[in-house]
Amino acid sequence: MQELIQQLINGITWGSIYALIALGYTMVYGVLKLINFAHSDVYMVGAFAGYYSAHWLGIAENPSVPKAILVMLISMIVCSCLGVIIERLAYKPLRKSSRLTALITAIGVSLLLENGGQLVFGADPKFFPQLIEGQEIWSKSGIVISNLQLIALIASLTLMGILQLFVYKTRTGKAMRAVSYNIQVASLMGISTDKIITITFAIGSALAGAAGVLVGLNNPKIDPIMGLLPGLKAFVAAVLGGIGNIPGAMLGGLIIGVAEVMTVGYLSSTFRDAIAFGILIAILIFRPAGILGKSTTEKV
Amino acid sequence: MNQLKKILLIILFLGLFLVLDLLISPRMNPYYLQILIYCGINIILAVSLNLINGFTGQFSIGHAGFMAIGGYTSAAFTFYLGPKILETLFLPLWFSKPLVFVAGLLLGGTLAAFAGLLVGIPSLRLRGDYLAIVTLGFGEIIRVFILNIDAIGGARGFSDVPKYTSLFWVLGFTVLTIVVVRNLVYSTHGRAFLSVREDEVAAEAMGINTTWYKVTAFVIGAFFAGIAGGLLGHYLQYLHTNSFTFIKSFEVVMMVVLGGMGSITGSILAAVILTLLPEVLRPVKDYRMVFYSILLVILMITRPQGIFGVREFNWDWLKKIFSRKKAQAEGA
Amino acid sequence: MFWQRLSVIMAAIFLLIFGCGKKEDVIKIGEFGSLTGLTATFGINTDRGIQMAVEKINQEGGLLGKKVVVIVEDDQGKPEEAATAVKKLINQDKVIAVLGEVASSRSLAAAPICQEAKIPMITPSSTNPEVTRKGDYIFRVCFIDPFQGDVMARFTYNDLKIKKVAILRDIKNDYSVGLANYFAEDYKKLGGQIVGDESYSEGDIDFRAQLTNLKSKKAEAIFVPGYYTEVGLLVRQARDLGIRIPIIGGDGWDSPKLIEIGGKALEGCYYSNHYSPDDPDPLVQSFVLEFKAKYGELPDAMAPLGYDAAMVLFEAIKRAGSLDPAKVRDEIAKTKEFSGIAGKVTIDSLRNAEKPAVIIKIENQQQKFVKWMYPEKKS
Amino acid sequence: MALLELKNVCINFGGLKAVDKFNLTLQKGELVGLIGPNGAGKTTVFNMITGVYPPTEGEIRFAEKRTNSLKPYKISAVGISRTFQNIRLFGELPVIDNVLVAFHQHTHAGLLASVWRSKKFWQEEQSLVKKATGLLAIFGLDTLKNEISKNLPYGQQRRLEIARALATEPKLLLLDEPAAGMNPQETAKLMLLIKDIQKKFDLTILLIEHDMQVVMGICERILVLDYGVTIAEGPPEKIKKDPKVIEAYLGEEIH
Amino acid sequence: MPIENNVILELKDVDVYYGAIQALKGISLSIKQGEIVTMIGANGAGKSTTLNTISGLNRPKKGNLFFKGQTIDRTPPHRIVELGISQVPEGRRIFANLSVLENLELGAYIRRDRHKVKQDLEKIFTLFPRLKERVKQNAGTLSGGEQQMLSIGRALMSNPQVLLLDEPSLGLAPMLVKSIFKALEEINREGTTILLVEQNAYMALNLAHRGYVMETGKIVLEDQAKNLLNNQKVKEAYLGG
Repeated sequence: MQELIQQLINGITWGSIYALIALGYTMVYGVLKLINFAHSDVYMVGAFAGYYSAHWLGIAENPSVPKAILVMLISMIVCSCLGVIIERLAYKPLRKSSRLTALITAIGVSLLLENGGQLVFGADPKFFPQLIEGQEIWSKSGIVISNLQLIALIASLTLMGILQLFVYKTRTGKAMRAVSYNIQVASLMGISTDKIITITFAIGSALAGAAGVLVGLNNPKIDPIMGLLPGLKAFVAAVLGGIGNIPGAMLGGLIIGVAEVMTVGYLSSTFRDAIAFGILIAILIFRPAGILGKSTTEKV
Repeated sequence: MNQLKKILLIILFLGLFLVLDLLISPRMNPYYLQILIYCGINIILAVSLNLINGFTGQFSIGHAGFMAIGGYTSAAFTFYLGPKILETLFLPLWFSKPLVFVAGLLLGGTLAAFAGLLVGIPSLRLRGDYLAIVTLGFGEIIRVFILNIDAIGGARGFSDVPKYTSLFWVLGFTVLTIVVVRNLVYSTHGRAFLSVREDEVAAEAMGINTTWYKVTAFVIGAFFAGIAGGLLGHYLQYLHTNSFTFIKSFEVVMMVVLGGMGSITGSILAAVILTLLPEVLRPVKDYRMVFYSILLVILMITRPQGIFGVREFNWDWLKKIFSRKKAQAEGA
Repeated sequence: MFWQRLSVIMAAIFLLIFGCGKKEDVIKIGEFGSLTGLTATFGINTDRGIQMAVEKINQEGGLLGKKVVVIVEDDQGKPEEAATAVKKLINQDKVIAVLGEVASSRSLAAAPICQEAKIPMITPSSTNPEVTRKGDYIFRVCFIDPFQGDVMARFTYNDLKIKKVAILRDIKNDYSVGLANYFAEDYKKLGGQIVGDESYSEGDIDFRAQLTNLKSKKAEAIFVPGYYTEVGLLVRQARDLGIRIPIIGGDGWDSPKLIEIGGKALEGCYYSNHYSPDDPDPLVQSFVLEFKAKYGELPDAMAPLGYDAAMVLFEAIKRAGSLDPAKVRDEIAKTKEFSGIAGKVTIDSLRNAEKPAVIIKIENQQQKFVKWMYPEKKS
Repeated sequence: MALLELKNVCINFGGLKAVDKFNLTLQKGELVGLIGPNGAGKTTVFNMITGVYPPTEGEIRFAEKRTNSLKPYKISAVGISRTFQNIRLFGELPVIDNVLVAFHQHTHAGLLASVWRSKKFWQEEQSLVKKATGLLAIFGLDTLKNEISKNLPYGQQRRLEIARALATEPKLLLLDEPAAGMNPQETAKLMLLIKDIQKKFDLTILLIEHDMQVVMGICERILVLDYGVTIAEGPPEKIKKDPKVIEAYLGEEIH
Repeated sequence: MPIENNVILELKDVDVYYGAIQALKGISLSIKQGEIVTMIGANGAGKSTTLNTISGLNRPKKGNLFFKGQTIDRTPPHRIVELGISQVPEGRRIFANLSVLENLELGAYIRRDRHKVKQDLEKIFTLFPRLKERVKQNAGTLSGGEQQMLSIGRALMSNPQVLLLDEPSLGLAPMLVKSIFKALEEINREGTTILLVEQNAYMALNLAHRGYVMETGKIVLEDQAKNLLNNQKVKEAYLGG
């Protein structure tokens, strides 16, 4: 029993990271209908931004919580700049092209970031500085929860909450929803759609940056291709929850995280990478719009 | 053209390939030969994927999975059953070995086609990106399963696969793939594939069983991907799941998109370009893959419809371009 | 417009290729490795070792009066790319010998090509026994999985007196799977008990699920035959979950990164290795110092093995007094008691390196030499 | 004998009743108009007849056979063909291929025969092209047969859609706003054409149209639909005067 | 361009293409301040294309557009709204996943004068009282007529000088159409210029001051609305003979 609870805790921690990355996917997809494959590499850059900023600022040597937050903010800023640059240089020229073209371009950008990352950061894994000392905050009858796990969950829930508020309460958020509903009609409201798309990329990428730092805190090994598989699974999580849906992405991420951990725990780790896709296929066949997504029928 | 002439033509071509093989293979720099063979394999992959993505308008990024199934199945056949068959068949080896090889390839292709059927079924309900992600997932699941089968090497990889692939076979199957896909596309069935791409609802209303055609596209595409896998395995004499990651699938999709969705000649050209590009870029060393990805992005931005768009390369077209240039030159 | 631009790029690339092809009287050695891709770190570190060997030999005046040039090709960690790289090295660059790869999967794709071309190939660190079975031109300078598995089994059972071990292997890695199998086999033969067998995949960063499972198995130690890229993190997470038993592993652990990532969590862990960086042997010490001066960090296991592979080849060329691949091959096969950085290398009849393993314990975040283990003649 | 019969057909979209208890009987050889304001459910009726949306309730019979749950391509096979309100041609394909696609139900070449390009295949292919060209000629499109269909002007696209629908060799043809986007001259020509093909191909036609000139001019009988409910039915003369129709659709008064 | 007799919006010889298809062939029209102008014509005649070109969604290949004498042929859609042209798109196109209030707020996206926005909101609620009752409701759950009201209200929230309407009667019961047209009349009375695209030619011409008749991308007739109502050709083609 305690094993099950422990696995559940492990899964939720892991899933909250997926959820954060999934949020970025879901936002960009919601607005542009583009699977931004480069998003997973933005997450990688986020981890490295955290790594370097922590070292430059000397935070790595004497950590504290406010400093950790500072590092996270820096990483989020770096990532949003990167996201905006990617959008401007690679995706904007393709706004009117087919979605497949945009997708291939996204893959190209992703490859570029991965290979460029190997050149710039080096191919070997780096140790992410422990900005917050890891501690057990709960240890009873074999169940252990560390403060870092809790931080990952709280941070991602908080960021999701802020995002939800932003999207539902602010003027820009409303504009964002309008653009995602119909880009043309949104422009008829006087919304500068290009600006909104830029903001979307900035926010989505910032969340990926936060995810990068959170991963670094929990699993302090970072390398230039760390984004590859988590990125893919995060997209799966976004689809699972219902793409374009913020709580959906969160839910999808948590489900994938828990499912993976349970698969490893009770089945076999070899199926870890298969389970996410397995769930996805099952969900899409029975509920193509995802768990929280609304299905739409095509008009004939 | 009557049947006899057609058969003669085929024999003629096979003879030509054989002569080419015997003539070229021993003389050619083996490095170039290998690139040539990779080009052939990639052409098979790109053209067969084009049937799914370009002509039928489905969106698959799981081609590497089909390739893996074909590669592993045919290798398992020639490795485990091959020797036994060779023993029991009282035929000269020069005859029975190719027989075993072709049997293996066809078996691999068939199993891949069966996987294609399985993957094709979700395509009935899913469209676009969703389908893409599902095919990608299928590809990864296939890889994970192969990793768990010890008899075909699992994580160690499948070594000691007999070396059957030669230029002859690669040429033969490349041409076969091109001919089959081309002939299919320019037939009543091809128009059905295209109509599914253009407008599913209208196609269905015009009496096209879109379901059947979508699944068929997957099955045929997967079959040839399986053959390509078999050719690769019997060339390298070694198979490892690392050769069949989703990155390989991406590469094939890139070939199709770069060449132009729905252009066979485009796919062929793009397959050759994308096979050569990393080789050409070898001198830049560490920057190789960086250049490769930058070039890819630039290509997509400057020519989003692919090199050929939906058109096929043909001489009239070339003539037109040249005459236009000439006219321009004369005008200037 | 587009085609013009493309042709300019193509022309530039062509110039690059042919412009560099100046003829010089040098000895060309080929190297292929994963300089990019998932396992780039291994390829890069091997390359560093090889480059140091080449530098050293050229400082000493080269071989047979000629300078040695090593041509490096990247295989992106893909078997089929490895095959292309080796084909190119042999046929395009006309190298007389090939060094590489770390991963057995790539070595296995390349070995038949070298064998067919009759060009000697030395793999620095492919431990799968299958590799050298590909033919008489294929060698290795590391020990093979069965030996290392046997060493760790014996050490765990006899020296640590541990009778119950759980295994956690990297399922996507042939090295790890092989080593785990050989370890389990020998350990059971000795009388030990394998109480759990879990796995992870190369590139994973979360191992809590497997560890949570193993925790309940009442093992006295966990055998993790993986690479340091995962092990450091894995051990850390084990400690987070309250697993305090020793964790043991193989040569894949060897890297300064291991301790950087694993930190205090690694206290009391053991692994087998080819050498120990704090081996007082001046050869080792000068290598470590030189490496650090050149690359700014301590070498991992890949670097010394790359260095050794190159050195074994150079020695063989020296002895052969010729660049004829066949003669070089014969001399490589005759290598005896070659003092490498990673232990004394003797090439046996199966073209594998016979060499002892060293057991290292991690104490106060330092690697500490424990003992040498020698091959045991098996019946 | 009734060719097509719809009995109390209903369909719901997310709780909204788009068509409610719709009844329709078409005799063989009739030309019937279906009119009503936009959004009244006319196209939905077409979609139910052609199997795009199966009705939630009620029954559809074609030539005495129940077709409720048949897939669209099967319905096409039993002899119902249609055009679309917002033109759904195979835009990237040449004009002639659009027609050739629609012959599909009547082709016999298997996959293998197509690949092998047997003699039979070529013969069939040639006869299909001939047939298609002939069909296009009726619509004055034969000279444009190699044009990419999306590049045709609106009016020609509409006509091509009808030609394509005819290629399936239907007994019943459903035309969804065939005159939309045409100028009055074109519309007049189209009316003649519709009459013409009805005779030539022995068709029964059900027609949705906004252009009253067309509807009143060629339809023998008219059904008026509003909010998914039939509000009037009868010959054009009667419909023109029906107060309910005037209120719902034609405008308060007719000058 | 000088502003001649208070022309607020002018199109001169505008050509628009969709790919290879020419949708507009030399369209010229002008609308004076305070007018209600209607464009009638069959589906596909180019009426919506004309509106979308004015709104900046389509770029003319040839010709010019002027708003208060200023060229706007290269102005992006959101700038056009800021200039004071607002469109009620065909098929209502309300943001179905947003609430009624949010839809209206988005209409006022460009405005910073919060106080005035609030007043305008109240104005719209007096114009369409039905909307006030459903202010918190998801716009997707509204009936067709309510959605149309919302769509018009949303466009008015940007406080436009010119209001473009694309088939506001589409799919609406006659009663509702009547009340919407009444609202349009009122909107116009308060000073907003209206360009109305309609299929319900009878109602449109009754409301408008002037009208244009479009056929296959061209303007074939232009006259006072009353004259058009009595024009025999128009009667035959669009008024049900």
